[in-house]
Amino acid sequence: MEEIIQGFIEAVRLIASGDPGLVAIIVLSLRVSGIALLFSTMAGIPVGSLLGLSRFPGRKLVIALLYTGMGFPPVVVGLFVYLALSRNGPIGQIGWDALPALFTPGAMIVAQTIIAFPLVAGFTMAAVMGVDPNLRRQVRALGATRAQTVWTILSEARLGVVVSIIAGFGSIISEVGAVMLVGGNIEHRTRVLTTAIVLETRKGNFDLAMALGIILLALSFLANAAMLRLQGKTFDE
Amino acid sequence: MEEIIQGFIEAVRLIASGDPGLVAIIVLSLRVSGIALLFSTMAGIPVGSLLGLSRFPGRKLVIALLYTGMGFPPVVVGLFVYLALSRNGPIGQIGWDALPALFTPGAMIVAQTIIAFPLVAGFTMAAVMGVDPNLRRQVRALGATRAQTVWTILSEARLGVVVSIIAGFGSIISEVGAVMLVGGNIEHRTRVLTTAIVLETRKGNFDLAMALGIILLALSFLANAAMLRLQGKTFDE
Amino acid sequence: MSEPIYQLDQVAKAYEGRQVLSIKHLAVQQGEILAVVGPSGAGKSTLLRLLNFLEPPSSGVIRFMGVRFGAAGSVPLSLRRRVTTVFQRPVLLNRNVQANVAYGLRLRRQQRGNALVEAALQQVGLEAMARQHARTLSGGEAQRVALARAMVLHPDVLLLDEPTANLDPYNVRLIEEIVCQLNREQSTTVVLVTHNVFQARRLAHRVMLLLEGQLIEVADTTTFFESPEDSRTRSFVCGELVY
Amino acid sequence: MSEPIYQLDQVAKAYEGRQVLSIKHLAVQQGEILAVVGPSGAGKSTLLRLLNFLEPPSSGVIRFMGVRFGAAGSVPLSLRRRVTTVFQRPVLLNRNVQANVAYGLRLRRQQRGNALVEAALQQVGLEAMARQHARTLSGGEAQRVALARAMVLHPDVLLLDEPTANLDPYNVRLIEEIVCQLNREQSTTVVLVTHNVFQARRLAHRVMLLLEGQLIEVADTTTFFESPEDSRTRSFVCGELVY
Amino acid sequence: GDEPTPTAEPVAGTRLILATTTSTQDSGLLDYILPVFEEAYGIDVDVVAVGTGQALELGEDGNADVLLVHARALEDAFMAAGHGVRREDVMYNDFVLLGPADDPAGIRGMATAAEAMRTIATTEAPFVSRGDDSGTHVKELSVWETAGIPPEGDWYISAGQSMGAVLTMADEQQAYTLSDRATYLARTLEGTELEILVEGDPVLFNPYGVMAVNPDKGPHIQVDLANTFIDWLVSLPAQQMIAGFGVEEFGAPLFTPDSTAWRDAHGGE
Ligand SMILES: Nc1ncnc2c1ncn2[C@@H]1O[C@H](COP(=O)(O)OP(=O)(O)OP(=O)(O)O)[C@@H](O)[C@H]1O
Ligand SMILES: Nc1ncnc2c1ncn2[C@@H]1O[C@H](COP(=O)(O)OP(=O)(O)OP(=O)(O)O)[C@@H](O)[C@H]1O
Ligand SMILES: [Mg+2]
Ligand SMILES: [Mg+2]
Repeated sequence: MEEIIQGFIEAVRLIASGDPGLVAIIVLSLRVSGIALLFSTMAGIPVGSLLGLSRFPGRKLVIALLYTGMGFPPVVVGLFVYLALSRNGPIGQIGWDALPALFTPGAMIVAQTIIAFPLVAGFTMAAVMGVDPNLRRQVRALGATRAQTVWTILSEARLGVVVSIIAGFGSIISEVGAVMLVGGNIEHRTRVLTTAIVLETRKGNFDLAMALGIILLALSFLANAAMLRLQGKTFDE
Repeated sequence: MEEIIQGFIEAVRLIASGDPGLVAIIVLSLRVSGIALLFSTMAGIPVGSLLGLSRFPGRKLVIALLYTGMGFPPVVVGLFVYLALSRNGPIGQIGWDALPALFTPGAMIVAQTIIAFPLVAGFTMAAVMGVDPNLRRQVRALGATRAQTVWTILSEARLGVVVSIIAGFGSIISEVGAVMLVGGNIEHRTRVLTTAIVLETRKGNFDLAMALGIILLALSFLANAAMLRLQGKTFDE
Repeated sequence: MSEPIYQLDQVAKAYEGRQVLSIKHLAVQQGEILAVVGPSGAGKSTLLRLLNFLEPPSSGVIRFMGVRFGAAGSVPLSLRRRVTTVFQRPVLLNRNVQANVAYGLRLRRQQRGNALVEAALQQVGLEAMARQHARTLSGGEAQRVALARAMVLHPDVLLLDEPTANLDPYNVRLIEEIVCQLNREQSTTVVLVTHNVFQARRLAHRVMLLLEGQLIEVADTTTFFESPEDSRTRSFVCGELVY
Repeated sequence: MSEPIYQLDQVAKAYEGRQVLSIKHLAVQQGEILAVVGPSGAGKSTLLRLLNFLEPPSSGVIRFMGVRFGAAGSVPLSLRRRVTTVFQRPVLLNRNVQANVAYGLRLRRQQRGNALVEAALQQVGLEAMARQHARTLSGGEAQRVALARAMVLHPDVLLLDEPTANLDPYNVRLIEEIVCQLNREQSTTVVLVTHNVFQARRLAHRVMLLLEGQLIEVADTTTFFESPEDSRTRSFVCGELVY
Repeated sequence: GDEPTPTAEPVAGTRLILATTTSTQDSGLLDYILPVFEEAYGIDVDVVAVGTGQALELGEDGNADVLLVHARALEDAFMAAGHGVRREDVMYNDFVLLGPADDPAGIRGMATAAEAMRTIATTEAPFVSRGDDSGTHVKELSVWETAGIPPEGDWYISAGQSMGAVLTMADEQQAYTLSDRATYLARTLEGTELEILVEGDPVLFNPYGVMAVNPDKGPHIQVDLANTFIDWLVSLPAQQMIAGFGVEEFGAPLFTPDSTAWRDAHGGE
């Protein structure tokens, strides 16, 4: 326990010091995971809604794949992205400038987007399927377009949808295997909280690692509290 | 892409070879994650139901903590478990034999249980909250005990509950940071698929790593398909 | 007459500060059919929720078979299981019809449930639909399944919240006959909420009027309809003329 | 008489192989009130779902204002928005009353929605409940909110599925007056499903009888009740006597 | 001696990707010397610290410009395959055989690593191996071979992890292990209970080399910067810094400079 307490003290000290290196790491963590979350939400919510609300051949297979995607090891995602973006890989060879290069935040965003997507889509699907099917009918009868219907159903299922986003965020802000591989944990450039934790653990600096872990948890607690606040009254129902 | 294709070929070759080392790794992966999932389901479903169905002071805080737990970096969980079970740690010092030692599958199960728990509990909560509150009333009016009421609501929310278990499974079968730390990736003893993947990646054997990743995905696809089959008709509704 | 099965004293229920029910005194007799009438929002469904112990009263005491149920109270399971409700809006489980009707029996781990279920479905005219999924039923079918599900439990007290609201004349008559028969043969106590004053007149031994949560008058059926004491009862009874 | 607003030809609907509706021919006239009666499970609600384009018929064609709606078809939004339904079982959004009533207007991005919503709530007697959460409404209150939500859209066709099933005599009269007024002043076409033959008689210009999905008879109200052609109509009308 | 003056012009704001083994980063060496280079040349060095095999793979894939590793045989193979255009010796440190203070196998002070490891094997005292094909692992295997013992059995723990993790494990398990001195010394600051039991055997020599990746791999390869970096790294001032690194903290240097220039300058010693 001593080391955990030590970690707490260290965490407070670190934050109080306002060390610019630490601030940069925090900002990068939030930026990378925030953007990745945005992308995977933008893709995952429509896909989840589609799977939840439509019936088409092959749907079950897609669902099973999505569920499997929830267990996609981040390292393997990282490896895929690495091989794809690698300079002698298929995309890297095109040399197209708009594409993210390895060892840049862009590559990390790509990997994290892929990791968060199945969680967001899968849970959105489950949430949407939990909405009374009669509601859909009623909403259409009131003149909703297809898009408006989906929007209303999502808003009825907002608790589940918000949880899906929270889970997606949780899965990437805490992820290390993929960002380590495609980001490279380069100081001042691609070092995020989790890779910093791994580095410090490797160095045997357990209290510093613990301190960074505590900071990470505090950040995600704040992010979740903010989301709960946005989600509003849903919790009192 | 070449390496990805190479990975596929390698994966097929590996499986066909029936290499006993590989089989042992697969069996251990499934055993550790299976047991951890069992524990976290046994804890997570009751906790999720309680949070979804009862109102008590501090509930919102518990929910926010649970959500934060979804973003608990596995490495940090690993670190906690490591420090707790360490020779010099509070539990390690007791030297109680029933407790799992570091670098054993037992320690890995402890870490994975902690990792999967918030996902299972959080999604169960969301699923249960999505059930029509009038149903609860109706079920009680038909003479259900407290436990029977909860059971019925869980069975109405079974889609969401199954997804919560699938997500829990996905989060731990693919997890690497914590099992690496507390398990030690010891050959023949605590090496599981994910740690083997990391090892091969570090060695630069990207195609072998990819092959192991593909095997891992295939396994979790099969596990999910089995769960979907158990869950039965829910998908056609 | 024997002890009343329910005895309510100074019972009030408020939601978010708004008092929606307030009954100074009411006794429900063992074996009677008591009809509850009153306009929309009068508190009728709320009263049934209290009588089925689903919510505690905000204040006051309900005595059921001598056992108190107050603001902080709860009622033992064995007693609770003597009462059941068919809600205004049928809530069916996401299973087929047979499983819905068997549900209460399964909760009580009763043997020979299947025969009972089949008989109940036959009574409400739905034996052919046993395997249909509950979600696909028509409004009236759902209402009859909910009734069968309650009946099959042979409760001492049956609380019915507008059980024929969604039914056609033929089925209304069917249900009414079932209720009368239960009351007659098994001396089931019935509290029947209905907006249909004809139905109250046909079935009830006594009728009570709720207005904005207040018990205005409770009297035996003939008195209630023909020589009510309260002028508001008289005008409510006249409202029936729209039928 | 002008073109009929709806024209149904050889329309059938089957679920899982069971045919629940089968109508050879039916025309609904612009501006009329057509009552649909029939026993539970006859297919009345199914008919309304087809008329609101919520499900396509399994076979046959529905023509609405001249536009075809067949097994594979869909109807343009602008046309679809001329029709709305108040379902048998009111489905309210998980919001407050005001937001529920405003919902359809918001879909259409209509200005001055608030005034319309307030007026509609006043008409159904719920102006005091605008801020209450829809989930906590009583059965009759929910039904009136659902009606207000439809009314406020001023549809050309209003499909009502037992809109007064959960209401007391006073409110029944209120709703019936609103329906008549809409029909009279805005010449709204109304298709009214009701199990209450008195109500059909009071409101409808024409009445039709469905039995097991078959259209047995459709005739103007007096003929239907006093000199029906089909013997089954006669016996159904006699069934009314239970009221 | 005459110090070679670096000639390449500083290229402002340019990235040089250095793939290296974790030991150089984890020991703190790079944090110590790189800022000086970056300051002097205006070049940003991005350090990607990974396993030896992965570092070489990064070079082979053209995802790094310069490599700093310790695995002589693999380095030679890398050059022979044409993946690199230049290789220079940089420095060396040495491996040490570590174990718990009470030394259950009784190897303390043995003269050769092979003898000590044979003793460990015969007493079946736990031994933690890197097991990851790293330079350290390769060295360990060669010692086993010299000792004539195949490392197998319950006592032999193949961890497949980085040096830091292996040290943590050995400490926790009261086991023996082979480590590079730099990582071990850095770890003593964190209170490891492992002690050096055998050192100084010439077979435990651990040379580091630097290689520039072949610019054929693509126009993005910063071969000029890589050469600038290599020139600097083997130059006397840089070598001097390497010699000084760790003296303050541990009382002895962690790495011994060993570039050609350094050897020339200190040839007699
Ligand atoms: N949970 C709640 N929160 C706030 N108000 C409530 C709640 N439940 C019921 N009410 C209000 O209490 C009043 C009585 O409701 P109740 O359901 O008992 O009426 P009712 O007599 O059954 O009416 P109806 O005939 O329309 O079903 C209504 O005005 C309703 O809006
Ligand atoms: N999705 C469905 N799958 C299978 N059967 C269905 C489905 N929907 C409706 N039915 C059946 O079709 C028949 C007609 O249903 P409908 O809801 O139209 O009846 P209704 O005339 O409105 O009856 P009620 O007066 O009881 O509401 C019913 O027997 C019902 O069980
Ligand atoms: Mg009610
Ligand atoms: Mg119907």
